[in-house]
Amino acid sequence: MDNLFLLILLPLISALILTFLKTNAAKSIALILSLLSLALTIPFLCTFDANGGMQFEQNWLWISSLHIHFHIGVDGISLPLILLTNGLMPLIIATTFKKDYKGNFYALMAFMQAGLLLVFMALDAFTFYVGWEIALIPIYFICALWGEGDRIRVNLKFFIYTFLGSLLMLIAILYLYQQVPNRDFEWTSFIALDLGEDTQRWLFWAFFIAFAIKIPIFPFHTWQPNTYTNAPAAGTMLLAGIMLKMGVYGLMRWLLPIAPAGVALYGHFAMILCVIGIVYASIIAIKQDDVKRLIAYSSIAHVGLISAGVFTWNTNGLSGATIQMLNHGISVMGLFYVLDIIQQRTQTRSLTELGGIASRAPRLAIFFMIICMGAVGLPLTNGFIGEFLLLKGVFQYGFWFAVFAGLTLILGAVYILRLYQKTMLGEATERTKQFEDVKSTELVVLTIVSALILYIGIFPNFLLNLSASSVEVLSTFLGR
Amino acid sequence: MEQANSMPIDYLPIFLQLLVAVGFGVSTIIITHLIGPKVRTENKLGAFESGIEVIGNAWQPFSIKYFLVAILFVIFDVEVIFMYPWAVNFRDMGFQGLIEMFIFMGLLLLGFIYVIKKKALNWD
Amino acid sequence: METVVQQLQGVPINHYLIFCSIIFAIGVIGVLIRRNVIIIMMSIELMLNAVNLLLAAFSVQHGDSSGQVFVFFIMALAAAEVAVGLAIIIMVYRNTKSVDIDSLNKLRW
Amino acid sequence: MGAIITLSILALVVLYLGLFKVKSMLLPVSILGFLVAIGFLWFDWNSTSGPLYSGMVHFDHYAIVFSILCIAVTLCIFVVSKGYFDQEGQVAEYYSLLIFSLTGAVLVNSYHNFSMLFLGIEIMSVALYILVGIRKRDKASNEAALKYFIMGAFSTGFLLFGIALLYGATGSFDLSEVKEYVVNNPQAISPLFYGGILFLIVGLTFKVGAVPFHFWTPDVYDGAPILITSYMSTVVKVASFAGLLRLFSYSLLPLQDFWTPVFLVIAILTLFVGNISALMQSSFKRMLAYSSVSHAGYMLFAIIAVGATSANSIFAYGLAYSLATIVAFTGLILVKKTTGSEHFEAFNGLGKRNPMLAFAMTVAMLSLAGIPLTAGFIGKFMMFSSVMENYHIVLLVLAVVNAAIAVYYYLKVVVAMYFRDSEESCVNVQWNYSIVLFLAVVLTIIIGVYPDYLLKLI
Amino acid sequence: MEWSFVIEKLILVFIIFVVTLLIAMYSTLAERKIAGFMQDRYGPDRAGLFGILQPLCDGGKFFFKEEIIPAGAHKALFILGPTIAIITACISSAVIPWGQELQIGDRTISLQVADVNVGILYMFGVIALGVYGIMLGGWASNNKFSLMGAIRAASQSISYEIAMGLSIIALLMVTQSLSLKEIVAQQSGFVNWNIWAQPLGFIIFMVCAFAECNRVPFDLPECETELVGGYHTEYSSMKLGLYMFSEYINMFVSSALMASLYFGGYNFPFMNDLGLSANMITILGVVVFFIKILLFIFFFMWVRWTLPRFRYDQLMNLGWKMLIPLAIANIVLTGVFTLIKDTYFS
Repeated sequence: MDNLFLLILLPLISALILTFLKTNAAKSIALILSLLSLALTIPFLCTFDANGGMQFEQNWLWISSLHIHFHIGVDGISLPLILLTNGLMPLIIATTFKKDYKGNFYALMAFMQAGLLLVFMALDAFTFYVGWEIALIPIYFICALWGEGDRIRVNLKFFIYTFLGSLLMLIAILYLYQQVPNRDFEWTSFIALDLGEDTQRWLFWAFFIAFAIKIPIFPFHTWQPNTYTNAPAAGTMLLAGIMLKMGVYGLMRWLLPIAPAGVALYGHFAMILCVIGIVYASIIAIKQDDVKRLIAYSSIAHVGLISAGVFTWNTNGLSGATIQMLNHGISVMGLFYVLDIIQQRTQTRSLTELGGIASRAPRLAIFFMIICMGAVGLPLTNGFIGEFLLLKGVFQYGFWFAVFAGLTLILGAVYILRLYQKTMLGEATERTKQFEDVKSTELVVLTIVSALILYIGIFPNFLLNLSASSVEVLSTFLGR
Repeated sequence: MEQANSMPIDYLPIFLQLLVAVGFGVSTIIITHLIGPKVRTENKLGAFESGIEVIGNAWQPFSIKYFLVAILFVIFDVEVIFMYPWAVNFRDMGFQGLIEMFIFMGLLLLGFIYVIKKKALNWD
Repeated sequence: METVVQQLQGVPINHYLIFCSIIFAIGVIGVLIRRNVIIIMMSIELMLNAVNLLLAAFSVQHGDSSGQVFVFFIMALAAAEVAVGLAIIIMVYRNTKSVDIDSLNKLRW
Repeated sequence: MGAIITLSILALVVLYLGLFKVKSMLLPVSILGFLVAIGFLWFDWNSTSGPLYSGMVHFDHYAIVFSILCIAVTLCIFVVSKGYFDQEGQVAEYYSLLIFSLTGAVLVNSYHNFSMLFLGIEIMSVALYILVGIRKRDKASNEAALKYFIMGAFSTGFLLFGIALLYGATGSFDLSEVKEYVVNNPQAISPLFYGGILFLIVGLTFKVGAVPFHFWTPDVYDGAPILITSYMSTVVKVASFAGLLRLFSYSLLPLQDFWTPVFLVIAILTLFVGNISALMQSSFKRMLAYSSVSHAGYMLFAIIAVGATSANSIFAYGLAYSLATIVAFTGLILVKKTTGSEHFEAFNGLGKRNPMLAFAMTVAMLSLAGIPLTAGFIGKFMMFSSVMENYHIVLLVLAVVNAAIAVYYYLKVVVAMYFRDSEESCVNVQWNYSIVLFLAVVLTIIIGVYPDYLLKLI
Repeated sequence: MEWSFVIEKLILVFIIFVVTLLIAMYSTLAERKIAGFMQDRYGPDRAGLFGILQPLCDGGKFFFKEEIIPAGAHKALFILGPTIAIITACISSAVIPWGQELQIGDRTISLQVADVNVGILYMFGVIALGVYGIMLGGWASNNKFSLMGAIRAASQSISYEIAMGLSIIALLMVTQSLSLKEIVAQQSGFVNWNIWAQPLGFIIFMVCAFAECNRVPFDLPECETELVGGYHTEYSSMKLGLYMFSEYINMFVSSALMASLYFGGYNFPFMNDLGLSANMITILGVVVFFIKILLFIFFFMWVRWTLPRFRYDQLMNLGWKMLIPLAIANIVLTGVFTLIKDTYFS
């Protein structure tokens, strides 16, 4: 069962099946299929040997005239993300049980899952690019078809933004392809290249912009708040929970090893952007009234920190980023889910119209509390270990960076607590009077999310071990 | 072919004849203009329509058939041009040349039959 | 007289070239600035004939008959083009009662 | 060569079938003829000895592949056209002219002598002048025909002047001899030759509809009947590019330094003008017209970066583009039948009115936009990679910006289909449309996923 | 090549020009005389003996009549029309070989104005230009009859030009030359006349020649009963005269052409067996040539007073549906026979 390709094939097959399902059974079938995916992931997790190298590699010649291979494999950096993808999928599907989505919705999700997995596994730049693009299409449709508000314009902007970025990346990939002596798109060939500093400069920008748009790093973030706000809840969870990790992963997998000199030159600048993003997004988040927007901006801030961790390029920063990607995925998914529950019951997202839910729905309040703690990064939650490592890394990089990046903790606490207080505590409003507590699937999902948050918070070593050696390997590329 | 190439000089006499012809044409017109009487009246200068009041202008569309003939002429005449060089040399080309030209003429004929069948040349 | 003849026979190729270019340019300018479709078509014919002349001149210069054969091709296709073109112009005229190119403005963005 | 003869005879046969009022036979006979022609080409594959007929045509792999593409695309258009022209009353003429035009296209693909290039282009276009104006009462169609005619004839003049100048410099119309001339006198190339190249470029870019000689394209594409437009934007465009590439990659290759900059400028202009104009259209048909201009820009990349792979890349691009365009136009025909409009709004709610058609259109649009797993991506990828080979990075960046712009207007269709509602009734799709749509979509995806065989063809 | 050559050619041109005009003038008289003869009456006989001065009187009248240019006409084209008609008529005879060479002193004088190797093409080119004269005149008049006549004339002449060209091609296949001098020289004696090789071609050619000259039975462009005066309805004075002149000149040139293409031109039977001097043969040849021409002119007139006029559709049908297929058949037959003869019987 160590066939990685199966992991990609399964979502594709489920997408095909789900497309033609018009009944309510689609939900359950989608859930079962996604659980199957998750189950298939477990063997890899068990047999994974954390030695820093690529494992379970599969390599087929795809387009022989261009020496393009279908080459996939995992290492300690990608495995957590695969775990995240396959793990969040069933949860996200479960969150939609109360909505009347048809099979096509889940087909798009499954299709996207395949794209995401391809991105996280690809060891051939062409394969990577293909995955990168095909993950984009379904989410575009999900957000634009089932979204609300000015969804068409907003999503078009999102699509074109990311598409433009990825095309820049394509240029860089093509350039690298021309540099490889025997002309292939292999990751190993790319990182083995000895590129001049001038080349690495523009290569850095080509890759960086592509990834920065996806992450999003300030100032490439403008598409993000609107898209998150207007997307359906599941779409937002996909976007924030999994998709933006594509960008961070891209930074680690492709940008750092290929253009180390570029990173050395401009990494500083990128760091500054990240930190600006953190502070800027946090401050805006504090001012938000719309809860979804609030979380959207918080996401920018958090991801800014993760990216900053990547650009520190030390073991702490990198392993922090690796683990925090997973954690952020879980927490933000949980946050959006809770907000979705609130929105469904109260028909509003405005903080001013909410309040006093805790008294009506104590279970929800508890779950929300746990998730919020995870998001803020309090000890014993998953966020803590990640943010601690990240800040440590940033501190190693530079004191003032750490000071500003550290603001994220404080500001984060401010807006998350404000969020919690405004929604759960205080007097109940018109809209929250009849608030029902969570039950059935909601309960299950929230329980799982909270459990994960706590479990990782308490036993982070499992994840850290998974990625440690790969991070070591990655950090050796510096200064090459 | 044994015949010599024509030199530009061979065309000089034609030019001379052209000069004479132009001279004749132009001079007669000028002379009549000078010696003829000139008594202009409105009726004399009007268009002749057998005494009936002239309606409108003669420069207006006429039957499409004439255009059709003109267009067909252009095509067929140009195809005929292709035959001149062949006709002069066809003995040297022998049967192969003959058959090739027959194919050409066959195509021409096919077009021709098409035109006739389409009743493009029917005047009614 | 002698000199005239010699000059006639010995016209350098450049003269043909310049002459044909001028005719061609007249044709091009005609197409670009005239508004009457018929005159535009005549200008196009002028362009083609400039090419014909040029080909014939080159053909003589190279002592190679293929240039003249090409002229035949051009003539034949020019005829076909004129035939089709005239048909189109008539068709347009019947619908719009005009052969002025400015009156054709249905398709504009 | 068998293909050209077959097609010529086929055109006549079809014409005469119409004359003798056996309309039901038109389509089967044409399709049979196409298959025979393709068969001839197929069997020529291994016997490509050299130029035939005293060097007039050369059916090398390049020519065969492009010819088959042209014929196959025309075949699709024929299948779709069943019933489309019935109200015109001159179906046979329509078919016959299309086949004649196709013959010209095949000639352009396979020429080895300038006279054949000229003849091919003319046969191709003269038949189209008529086809564009085949709706005699429709003013737009009339006007398009007139514009196409004038522009076509005008550009022919330039083409011919270029050919004449090349002839003046080299003394031959044969591609091989022109090449020999260039190779043998690298120092002493006559200025006539350079002038000739420039004129040729002008003439041919007119034909392919590249900026600044594109201004006829939108009007003509818009005014012509949809099927003719689809023919023009697929077969004619691909064949013209095949001809262009053949000339520049074979005969004029050594003078690359001279003409590359010219094409570079043309390509950049074409991309921007085509895309930005397409962006502003409200008519789907007109948008496709401008987008075809911009696609011409991408296809010019293969000529700018002429090399071993350019033939393959232009073929891949042409194929992908043709498939997508056929789907797009077929969709437009179907939609126009129910709504009577060619605007984007006509597609409103198509996702509900006919999901399969909407899916096909989506695939086509994504392919045109160059999204992975569609053929269009492979085409764009090949183009980009060939340009990258010569390190025209600036060009590539501009191209990328354009690709992003293009996404916007292609997605406009998708947006209309899925995200907007409409009260219009369902769209019925007859079997002939279904076949073509199905084939084109499946091929688009297959090529997008596994283009390996395709890219090794030439 | 000296000035004497130019002077010699000028003299020749002048002589031919005068002869042409004379023949044209007297054709008008002949026409009426023959009409008289056919209808059993006298024809004009007041001016001079047998009316021999009649053409001069007519000509004089033309000169002294008032010249009218209608108010609605296009002035420049109105004048250009007859001018072109007469010019093309006059220059078409330039390539016809009137006779062999004359030997005067040590000078050899060719009785052909210009010996160009594409003589036949020249003829056709010039004849085709003739239609411009009619078309311009008819159009410029701004008269519906004129326009109608002009269009008819144009349609008719271009229609018959195709058949004419095709019939000539068959002839060329026999002669293998485009030079009229060469063609005539080939027909020395009597049995070599092309009429024996190309009877069908000749008939087609002749019919077409009738049509090209707008002669009865093909005189639709100017049929009085339908179109008043046809394309020259609005013309008066010498401009009308020029049209008429050009018409008769055309007839003369057509006759000359037919005589040289099919009836041996200046050749006559036994011309080399009579033991005459070269100059004598030449002069006799010229005389014989003119006799042939005059016979053709007579034939033209004979037909005019014998046959009724065609209807327009009949005319077009004859041209397109009869003569063109016939001419093509003629080419095919000629080609096959010639090649069979060349391959198996030589």
